[in-house]
Amino acid sequence: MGWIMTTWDSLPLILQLGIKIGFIVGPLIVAVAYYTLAERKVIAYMHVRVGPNRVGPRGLLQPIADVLKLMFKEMIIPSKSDKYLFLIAPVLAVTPAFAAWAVIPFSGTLVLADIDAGLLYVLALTSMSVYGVIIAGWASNSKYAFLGALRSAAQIVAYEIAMGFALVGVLMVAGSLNLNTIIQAQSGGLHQWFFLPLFPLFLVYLISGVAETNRAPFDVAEGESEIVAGFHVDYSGMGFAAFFLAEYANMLMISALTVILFLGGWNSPFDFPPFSWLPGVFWFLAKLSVVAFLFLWFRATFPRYRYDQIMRLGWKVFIPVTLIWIAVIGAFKFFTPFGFIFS
Amino acid sequence: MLANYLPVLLFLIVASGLGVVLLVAGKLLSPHRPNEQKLSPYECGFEAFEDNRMKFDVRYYLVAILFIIFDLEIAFLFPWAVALDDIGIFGFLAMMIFLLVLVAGFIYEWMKGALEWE
Amino acid sequence: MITLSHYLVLGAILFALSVVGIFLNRKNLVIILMAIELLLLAVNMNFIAFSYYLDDLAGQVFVFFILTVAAAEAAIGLAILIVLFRNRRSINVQDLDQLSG
Amino acid sequence: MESILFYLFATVLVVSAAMVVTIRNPVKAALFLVLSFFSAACIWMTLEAEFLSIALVLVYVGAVMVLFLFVVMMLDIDVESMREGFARNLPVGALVAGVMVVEFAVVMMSDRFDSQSLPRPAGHGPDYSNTKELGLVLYTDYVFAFEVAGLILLVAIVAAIVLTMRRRPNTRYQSPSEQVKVNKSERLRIVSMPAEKRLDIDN
Repeated sequence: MGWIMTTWDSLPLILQLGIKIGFIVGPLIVAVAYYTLAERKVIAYMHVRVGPNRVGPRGLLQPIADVLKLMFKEMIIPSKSDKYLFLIAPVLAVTPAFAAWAVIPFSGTLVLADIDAGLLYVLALTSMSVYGVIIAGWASNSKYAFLGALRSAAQIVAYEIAMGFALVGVLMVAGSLNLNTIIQAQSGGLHQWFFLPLFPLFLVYLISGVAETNRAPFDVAEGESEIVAGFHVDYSGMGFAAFFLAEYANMLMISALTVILFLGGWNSPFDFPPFSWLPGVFWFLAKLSVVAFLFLWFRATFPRYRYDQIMRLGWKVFIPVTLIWIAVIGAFKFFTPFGFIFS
Repeated sequence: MLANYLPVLLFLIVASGLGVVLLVAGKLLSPHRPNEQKLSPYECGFEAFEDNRMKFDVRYYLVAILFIIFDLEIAFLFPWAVALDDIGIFGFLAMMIFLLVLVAGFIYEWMKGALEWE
Repeated sequence: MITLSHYLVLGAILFALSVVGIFLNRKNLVIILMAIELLLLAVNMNFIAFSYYLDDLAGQVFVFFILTVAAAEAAIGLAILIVLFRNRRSINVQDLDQLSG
Repeated sequence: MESILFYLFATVLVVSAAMVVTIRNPVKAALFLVLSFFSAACIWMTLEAEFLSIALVLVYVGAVMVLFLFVVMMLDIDVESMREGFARNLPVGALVAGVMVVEFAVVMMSDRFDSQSLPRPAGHGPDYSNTKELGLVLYTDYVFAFEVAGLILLVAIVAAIVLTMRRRPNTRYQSPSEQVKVNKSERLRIVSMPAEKRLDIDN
């Protein structure tokens, strides 16, 4: 084993970081691919169907077949589109969806960049994901695409505010923007996790996360019954695949953040054996899978919201709820003896 | 402090590189047989009716404008929440006054119907 | 070695570029608003650089307020622009002469 | 390392800023402005203004430029008429810019700011929290300015609504929730009518 460590230490820093990044991005792409399979299987079983079962044993090779298919499909660039922007848009969609994983702590020590302003960085990247959508919609020069992009942008924007306010609540309790510090503040078992004292914010964050990623029941931006497929209607082949990748990577990222901020991150739910024997990575991934499963469950269960209902929920319900809860947390902290609930 | 951000910068480069690689791979591997019908913008098989830069509901602008204001509010709340334990009741009350002013604006929006979406 | 002068000159170049931008695009209100944002960015660059080299957080606080005011300015500026476009079908600065006597 | 990063970001910043003011298409100008904000944020990060750097991306790239893009994408602006005089003024403009930069540079390259009199600080340790330090002064020493900023934001909200909200009196709005909630009794009226007499065709 010793020689591995010495070789590792002798590598230049950039190369070390590059390898670490590869170990995050590689599994992430595989996870995204199998998440799409999981989605189809889960929804199929909920509909009492079988789902994909032809490619490989039990359909397990289906994502690979999908990738190969998309790779060999022609990439059509519509004649009236703006060529450069049309090609830049998928890149702009993928970049923030993946770059946010740089600061996600998989366990107490397993984090690529332990930056102080981790949460702020994630929020800033989330706000950049709107560019892929707007530019795709505009560059396609098609009415469906543009309409879908506008709807999607207005929706993302509305829910981002609710999301930001919900994060403020977490910060007030944890007292730090660093994701690892936030997780450490939740150590000690299930009852210490933030979803209990911050329950309204937890719900707001989870639902806003679904809306941010344009998933069902908030998927009016795609709205295949009205505007065909929304902002990426004119994309085909790998252009489409990039948007697909970005959407699912974003869902996994929102799940990871929900786990970190409200469900204790890599902490085990009970602070005694055998639970505390299991490594933090296991708990993190297990919780992440549960939240990611919720996304699929929502899609199978809920009918699509109407657009005016979506906007009302974002502006008129979530923003007041989060603002009131922020005031409640502060008031409890400073004016009542029950401040310990929020610390 | 800065050393912490080097991996972030690299990750940003790798992530955008990933997007470029995807597109380049698609471009290299896929066939390229354009024709006029295929390249026309999608409009359910019709010829495109009119220009796409149509007039849009002013609400989209209004939502974007209100978003700017609220985003700034969030930007002000972040350092406050982090420093809350040190700035104490004074800091808390300062922020409550700030929020009260903005809630007044929020109520104004609500009453004016700027948040309705018909 | 990057000294304070480097940042200040960078700020100066940005400032000059945006002033010239206003000068060249003096009919296009949108570009003028963008150039103003760039102008304020140049000023902020100087503040941040001074704040770092003098180790004084006041510069950063000031930048925060400039960002706030500039964002509010952009919001109102664009609102005016939308109203102007709705009434005049143009965003040419020369059409903004209704108030002249 | 710092020099490389500085020159890299500074070049991107200056080039994209130049594109903002010269490019023909306003949508692309807005996108170049996004790029210049982003590279400015990177430069601020090298100056340890961690919070402001990310806040610049959050507020400007994430919000202000989205509004700019909405506006330039949706208004169909006659670009050509806007650009008359552009080529004519370009030499003068370039001259003015050059003179300005030279004048600034003469002042700013003075030895007051060089590495002897103001050496680059060593930088803070990994535990330094720029956000927290900012929070500690912002809500105590600068509390008055902070409240005034709140008032400015209030003014912006009110102004935006007053300027852009307009209910056209003769436009008919749809209220989907009322449509959904409608009862049979509101839409359907059952009237009892006497049965019609049979027409005798033979007559």
